[in-house]
Amino acid sequence: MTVLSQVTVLRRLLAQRSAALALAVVAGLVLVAVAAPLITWIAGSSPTAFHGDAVDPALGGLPRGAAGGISTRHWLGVEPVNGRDVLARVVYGAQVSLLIAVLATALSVVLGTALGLVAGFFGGWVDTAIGRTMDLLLSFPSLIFMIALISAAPGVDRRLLLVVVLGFFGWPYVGRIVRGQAMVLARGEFVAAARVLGASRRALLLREVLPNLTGPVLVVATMSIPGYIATEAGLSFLGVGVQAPTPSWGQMIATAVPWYAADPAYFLIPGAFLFVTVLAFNVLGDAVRDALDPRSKRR
Amino acid sequence: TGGGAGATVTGAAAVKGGTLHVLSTLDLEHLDPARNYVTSSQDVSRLVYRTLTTFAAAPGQAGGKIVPDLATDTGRPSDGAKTWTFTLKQGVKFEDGRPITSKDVKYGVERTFAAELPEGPPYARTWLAGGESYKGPYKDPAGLASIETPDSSTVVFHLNRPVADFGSAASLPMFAPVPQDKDTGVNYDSRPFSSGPYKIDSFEPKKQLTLVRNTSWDPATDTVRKGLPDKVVIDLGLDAAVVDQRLIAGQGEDANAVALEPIGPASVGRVLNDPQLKSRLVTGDSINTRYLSINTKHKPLDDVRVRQAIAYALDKDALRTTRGGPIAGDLATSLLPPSLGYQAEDPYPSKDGKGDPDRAKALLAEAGRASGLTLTLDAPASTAGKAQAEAVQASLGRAGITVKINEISTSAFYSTVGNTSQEHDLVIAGWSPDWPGASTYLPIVFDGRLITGQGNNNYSQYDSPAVDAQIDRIAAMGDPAAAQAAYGQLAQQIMQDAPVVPFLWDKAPILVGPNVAGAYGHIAYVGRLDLVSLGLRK
Amino acid sequence: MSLLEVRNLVKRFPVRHGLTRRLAGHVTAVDGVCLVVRPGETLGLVGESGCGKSTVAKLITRLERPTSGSIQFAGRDLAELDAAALRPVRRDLQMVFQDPFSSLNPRHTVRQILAGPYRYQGLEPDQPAEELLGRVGLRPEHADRHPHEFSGGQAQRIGIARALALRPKLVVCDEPVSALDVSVQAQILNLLKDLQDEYGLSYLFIAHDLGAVRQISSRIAVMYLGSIVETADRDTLFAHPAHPYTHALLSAVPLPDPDLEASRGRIVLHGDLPSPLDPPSGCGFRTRCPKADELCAAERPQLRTIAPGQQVACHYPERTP
Amino acid sequence: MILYLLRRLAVTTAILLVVCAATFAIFYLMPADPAQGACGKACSPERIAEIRTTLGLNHSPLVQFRDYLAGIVSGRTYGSGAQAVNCPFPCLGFSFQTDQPVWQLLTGRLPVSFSIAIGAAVLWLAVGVGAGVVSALRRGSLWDRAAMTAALGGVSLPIYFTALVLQYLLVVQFELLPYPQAVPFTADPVGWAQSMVMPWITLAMLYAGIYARVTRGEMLESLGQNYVRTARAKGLPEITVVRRHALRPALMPIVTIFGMDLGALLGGALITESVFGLPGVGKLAADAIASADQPVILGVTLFAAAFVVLANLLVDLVYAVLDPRVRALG
Amino acid sequence: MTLLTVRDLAVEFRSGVRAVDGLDLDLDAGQVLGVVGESGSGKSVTSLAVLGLLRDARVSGEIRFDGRELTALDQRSLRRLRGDRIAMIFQDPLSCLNPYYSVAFQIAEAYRAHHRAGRKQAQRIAVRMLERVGIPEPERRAKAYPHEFSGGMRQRVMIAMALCLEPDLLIADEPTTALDVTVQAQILQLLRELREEAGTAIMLITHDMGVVAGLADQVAVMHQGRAVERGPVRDVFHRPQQAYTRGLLACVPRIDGPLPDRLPTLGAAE
Ligand SMILES: Nc1ncnc2c1ncn2[C@@H]1O[C@H](COP(=O)(O)OP(=O)(O)OP(=O)(O)O)[C@@H](O)[C@H]1O
Ligand SMILES: Nc1ncnc2c1ncn2[C@@H]1O[C@H](COP(=O)(O)OP(=O)(O)OP(=O)(O)O)[C@@H](O)[C@H]1O
Ligand SMILES: [Mg+2]
Ligand SMILES: [Mg+2]
Repeated sequence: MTVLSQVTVLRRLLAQRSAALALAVVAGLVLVAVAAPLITWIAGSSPTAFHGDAVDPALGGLPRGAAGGISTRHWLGVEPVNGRDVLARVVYGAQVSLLIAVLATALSVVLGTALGLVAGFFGGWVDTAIGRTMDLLLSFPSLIFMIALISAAPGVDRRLLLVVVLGFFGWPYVGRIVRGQAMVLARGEFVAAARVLGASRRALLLREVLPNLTGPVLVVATMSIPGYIATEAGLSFLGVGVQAPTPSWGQMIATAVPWYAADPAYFLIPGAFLFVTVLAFNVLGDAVRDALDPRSKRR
Repeated sequence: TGGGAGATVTGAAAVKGGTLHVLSTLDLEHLDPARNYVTSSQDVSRLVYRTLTTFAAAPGQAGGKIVPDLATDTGRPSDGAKTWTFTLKQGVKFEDGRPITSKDVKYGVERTFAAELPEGPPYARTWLAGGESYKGPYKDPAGLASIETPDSSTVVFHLNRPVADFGSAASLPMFAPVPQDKDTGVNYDSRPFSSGPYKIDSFEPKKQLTLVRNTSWDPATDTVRKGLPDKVVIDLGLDAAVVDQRLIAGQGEDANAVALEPIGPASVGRVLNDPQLKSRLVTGDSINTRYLSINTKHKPLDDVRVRQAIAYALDKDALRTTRGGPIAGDLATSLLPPSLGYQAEDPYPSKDGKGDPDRAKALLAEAGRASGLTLTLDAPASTAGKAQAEAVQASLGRAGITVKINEISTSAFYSTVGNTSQEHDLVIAGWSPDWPGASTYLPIVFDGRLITGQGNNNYSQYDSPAVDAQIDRIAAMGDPAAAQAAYGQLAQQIMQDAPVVPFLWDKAPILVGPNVAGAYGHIAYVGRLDLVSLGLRK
Repeated sequence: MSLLEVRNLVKRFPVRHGLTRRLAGHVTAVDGVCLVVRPGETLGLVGESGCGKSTVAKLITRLERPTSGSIQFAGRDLAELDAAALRPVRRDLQMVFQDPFSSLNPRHTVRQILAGPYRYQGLEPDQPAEELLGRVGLRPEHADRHPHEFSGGQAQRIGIARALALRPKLVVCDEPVSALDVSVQAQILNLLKDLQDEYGLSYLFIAHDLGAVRQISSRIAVMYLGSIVETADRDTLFAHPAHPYTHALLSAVPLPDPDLEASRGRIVLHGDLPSPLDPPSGCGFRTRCPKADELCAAERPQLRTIAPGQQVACHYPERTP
Repeated sequence: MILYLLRRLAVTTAILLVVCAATFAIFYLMPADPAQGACGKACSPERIAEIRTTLGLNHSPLVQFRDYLAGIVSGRTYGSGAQAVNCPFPCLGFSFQTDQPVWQLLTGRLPVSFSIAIGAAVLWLAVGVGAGVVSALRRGSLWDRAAMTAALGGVSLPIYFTALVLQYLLVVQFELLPYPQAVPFTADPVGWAQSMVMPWITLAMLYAGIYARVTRGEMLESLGQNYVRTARAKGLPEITVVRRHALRPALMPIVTIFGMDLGALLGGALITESVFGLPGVGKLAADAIASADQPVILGVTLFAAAFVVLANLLVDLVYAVLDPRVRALG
Repeated sequence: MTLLTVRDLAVEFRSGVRAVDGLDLDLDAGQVLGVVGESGSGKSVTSLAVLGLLRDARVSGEIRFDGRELTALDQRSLRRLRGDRIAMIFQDPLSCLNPYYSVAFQIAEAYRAHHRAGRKQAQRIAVRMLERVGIPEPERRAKAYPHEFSGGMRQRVMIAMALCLEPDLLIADEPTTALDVTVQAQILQLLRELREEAGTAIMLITHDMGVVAGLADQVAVMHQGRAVERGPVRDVFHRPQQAYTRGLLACVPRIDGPLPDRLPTLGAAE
């Protein structure tokens, strides 16, 4: 097994045009999310302010003007009924969606790596116990379960709850991969070599095995971020997302659903953002995997 | 648009026959007469079973009139309205052809006492003499002595207090006859025995209810129901947007369809902009009033000035827009809607109902709350609930009141806010009386003595001895007209204390298919179509 | 006087199979091995694939726990010690692995790899990485590279440098040249020999290549199906193999000389190494042995001395001429 | 083999037991009190207490759990006396909402979920695996790049987004299809198919994307195997080489994920069914959660989990049949 | 008679690696040509080039087999040639057999690719071939799967597969490298017998000088993609002309002859 240095990986990554583009999109999104206050300041809007004059109550609150009320004041139009600025909500929504996805990924990666590492390295009953737990969690109808769990826990900050629930149901996916890798690595001769030198188990785990997991873990992390973004949106869609008036993309799409025929722009705009983000992360995930895989030759 | 005025759709009149489709976003919660206590189910069940009295089949306020149904009249009070006697019509039959007797009516009322069938109205339990200790026919087969059946067509109710509008109460499904040998307990819900023009052919909860003609029903005994279609198919649990879209398209079988529920805000624009569609929109009046409840037990909401500030600040127009704009109803200025025959000045006026944040701020300053305050609003986690909560949040925000939204899953909403220890500062609520009139409204919602730890309906926890005394005084009145006037004054009295801020008197804009005739909104079914009058043109 | 003395070493592995992961039995990978390594000498251990050579190496270095038997090393029985007690012993007992790449942590630099021995022993490094590299013929500037930047031979040199860092007495080499190209094999064999001369090391040198074993060993043990079938001085073994298996093994090695190849008599054994899951009764070699008879099936031959410095486990050893 | 099956079934049962216990535990967190919900707007504390007794909510959670489990294995009787209701095996209780036996609700919903899952599976297998194979064979070609871009797009499209866009285009805009409705196949095959087309496409977009990517990867892997080279060296026609020697091994991992995916879908396609308003098991779950109908939530969760674990078991058995290495040792 | 002539063969991969670079080889019918060389010298690439099995590579030069120029043939004609006239066995017999099919099926498959034969008939031929390569109980073992065979037996199966069509040329790429010496001796013996019985020409690729010495008539020593030395086996072994060949012969430790203190090494230290 050969390992590529960080520089090589980055170079290989950027050499793929799609990956470079995806990286740019992701970076742009992060920037947008971080700079949300600035952007809304420039655009002169706020994610929560109602603009009753931008909608027509007589028509059930349909935005005035074409394409969901796109105008110089509201660059991406306004929400029907309350006239909130869609751009402001989309950029603040990016903040929420990305934050939840990244934190949930962090949680599942930490849990998954720790438990997968221990299971794969030690084997035996530890492995059996952790492995069974993972099987169990994987056979949970997790979507039903997540909805039931979230709707059952009132009063808790939904964002926190989403992170915890997503991370909790997500770690077995990381754990499985890490476990497999750790199992292979634990049998590797360099681990035997460290043992012969008298290394303690802790040292074997942390110094010898763990550094070799960064590649696969990086790949699953990149791959799971879009999954979490989509799941968070899905949960919001099913009514257990972040609480109003906090915007998230899923929650925006969910409120736009009844309007999909009357005001398609309202539905398409957050949907497009969601799609592009998930796509960019997926492309990036693929690219990271390819770049880390020494076997893969550039086509 | 007045109630039912724009309702008569031009074109050929209804003929007998055909299959009427009803598209519903809801599920029919309970069809069992003992458990049937939501207006949508009552609207549907009127096709299936008859009650002692019922509402007139007419648009507008005329629909609020109580008329005889199974009984020959609307009940004969005696003993100072403590005893009520009903006589059944001759020739009324169940679906199997057997005659309906007074025993069947008595048994039907007794069933509402059973703990297994808990959801129904409380009137029998609270009003009938000896009702406190009676456990229903399953545990107590001897029956309730205060319901007498001297002969097979006479039923006499002995009450523990005078009840002037018992005749109106007798229109509730709980006064429908149930033959004891057909009672299947909790399973009766899925197949109540028919006494009306239709019987249940099949019922899959949350999917579909199919009604077919009941040949034992004799139209001669029924002045209310037309019974025109041969078959009524009610699709349940549909998506609201899909129902709207299907009726807008109105194609195929959907030409013979009506919606059970009002159109959603998202469809309003489309319908109003199209004269063709607009002609198929029936806007019915409703007796429902929506209001924001303010918890008077919480600080600083115990200060009437703070509550009045909220009343001034609330943007009723924005709230109405979340429900579809002007078509969804009129901005409420008082507790009692015009559809119940009331008119009143708004004690907290603002231009176009958009609220008056300046007045609100002034009142807050007066109350020593110039720096603002933070309140928590309990809202159901439904689309409409969230939209309304956000509108409340935005409009009170203008007066410096920060509102935090506590989303509660729809199923838990009423049990949570009805629990005085779990309820927060503000609740978006509303009330429809059980029959037109204020007697099943103000006394239930504002009587401080009825506040209970659980299952509370007085979300403002408003407890005013003066109001309680008024309630008792009005209840004892024998003259309905005087009582009505007195309730009007009581409402104004309550408004001064601002325990709730009424914001909308509902109207129900409902789409009907191009081939459906006889559609009008019925006031007692909160503006939904009166299903018994519908028919197909061809 | 011996540095390492292994007696009756046995190792069984449970074997699970198939969908059910049911216990299919036990593999007796090492079945009563006895070995002696003296200070400064190289004991070569040869045998076919799967006969248990690596398992012996792992048992001696205590990467595996023996099922039974004793491993006397520098006056202690390693078979008995736990991880903590083993740690100081490991300074004297090191190992070189077969695959030069997989035995080096790909995420570490050479410097980190060479610091490992001190770190894991809790010692201050007394020889900088550059010095260790110099000893195995690598340049100091190699210290900051990662393993994948080296060729197989160079990587194996790093593995050897690591094993030598703690100045051990015995180095167990498990097929250190098998994965290397012919030309590189020679370099590593030379290096091992040079280091032995320089530091007075002892080697247990495991290989299946008889030529390499002959080149480096002073004594040779031949293993078959988990047991030692013959031990002899190098020259004795090649000149006068006593066990029929040793004999066949030697005759199977092709000689790089067309004339010799054409003229030489061959013993071609039938069949393969029996499965250690289901070993034959009596002598393990009897299923392929041209001399086998009932005795071989009934009774397992013990290792016995038939000539000075030559022990064999066979009922019918070849006669020394 | 019998022993193995028994052991697997035991593990399966254990998993379901834990799922059951966890779901049960959630109920005690739930804010909705079913008794209060049932009591409606005219409620008194005494009445709530009475209802609690009827619903068996007055027992300790542990006792309720025990009774529930007992009901699954041997049926149980609710209430007593004249009103006693017998709930035959396998008893998952009665819906708080509709009083119907949960088991009957679930089985009643199955045809719809099956129609959706199986139709979609056929579609995505055909499209996904087909596209993956062609892509692998023409690695780097225009087709490959186009197919993989499309697959990535499919994977990245949230289901409800696809569903609504489809519905907007096919139903609202161009009126090519009616709104999906639950039409039994036996009653009206054409109507059934028309209603199912959009759910099929919606799910297939996602899964075909996943399968195309997996298939391509597995095919590339197996095409690089030495035995494929051997097959070519034998002079086999390329089509045989691909079909027999590359595709078959590549299908093995696909069988695994297919089993899992299908198992999960048979237990209800929550979002798809909700968006299209089709009354399958997933919609049942969504509705039950929205109305806090606890027996139904519990039933659906168990049901869905059972499909997943059974699919797992089945996949393992199929593996044993298809892979001689596992078969021989089984 | 010359069966195979390779002239100025060059193979360049898309990555730019020139694995074979100006190679010349000659092989007469019924003869054994040993091709030796270090790892990476281009031996396997050469064999694949002869069969036309290289993908992603530019092949130039001449490969003339039995009078026909292979580089000019289309895939169809090449496919007919493969297996039928030129057969090949590879180094790692396990990975070269498809684990999903029985060994007899895989042998029969080769036969049926070139002959019109029913399943039954092909199966019978497969069993006969298994018997011929020395698999005991061929009837029973025919139904077995590759994983149920030991390494040596798998290589016998490969050989059976290669020989069932009685090819003119067998290319054996490191046929014994993965095997133990005793098993290697068995396989070499088998190849020797086959060559005598069927007169098949063999191109024997290996890095083991001993194997070449024991089996080949001619030898070509490859280094960096070309044959640095070619000739009859005796000449090359006894009188190597090139320093490279001499080094290759000397650096391998032997089990006979004098024991040098240090082994000579090839070229400078790496
Ligand atoms: N951890 C283990 N579990 C089960 N069996 C094992 C294990 N390790 C080794 N074996 C078995 O023990 C036997 C001896 O294995 P070992 O690796 O010691 O052989 P070896 O002589 O080193 O072979 P090679 O020359 O191929 O390296 C083999 O049959 C092997 O399958
Ligand atoms: N598909 C390929 N793409 C690019 N380079 C390749 C490819 N196959 C082989 N090579 C390169 O061609 C050269 C010759 O490889 P080849 O496999 O012929 O060597 P070999 O002599 O058979 O070596 P070995 O003894 O290790 O089998 C090597 O440098 C190798 O890296
Ligand atoms: Mg080994
Ligand atoms: Mg090669």
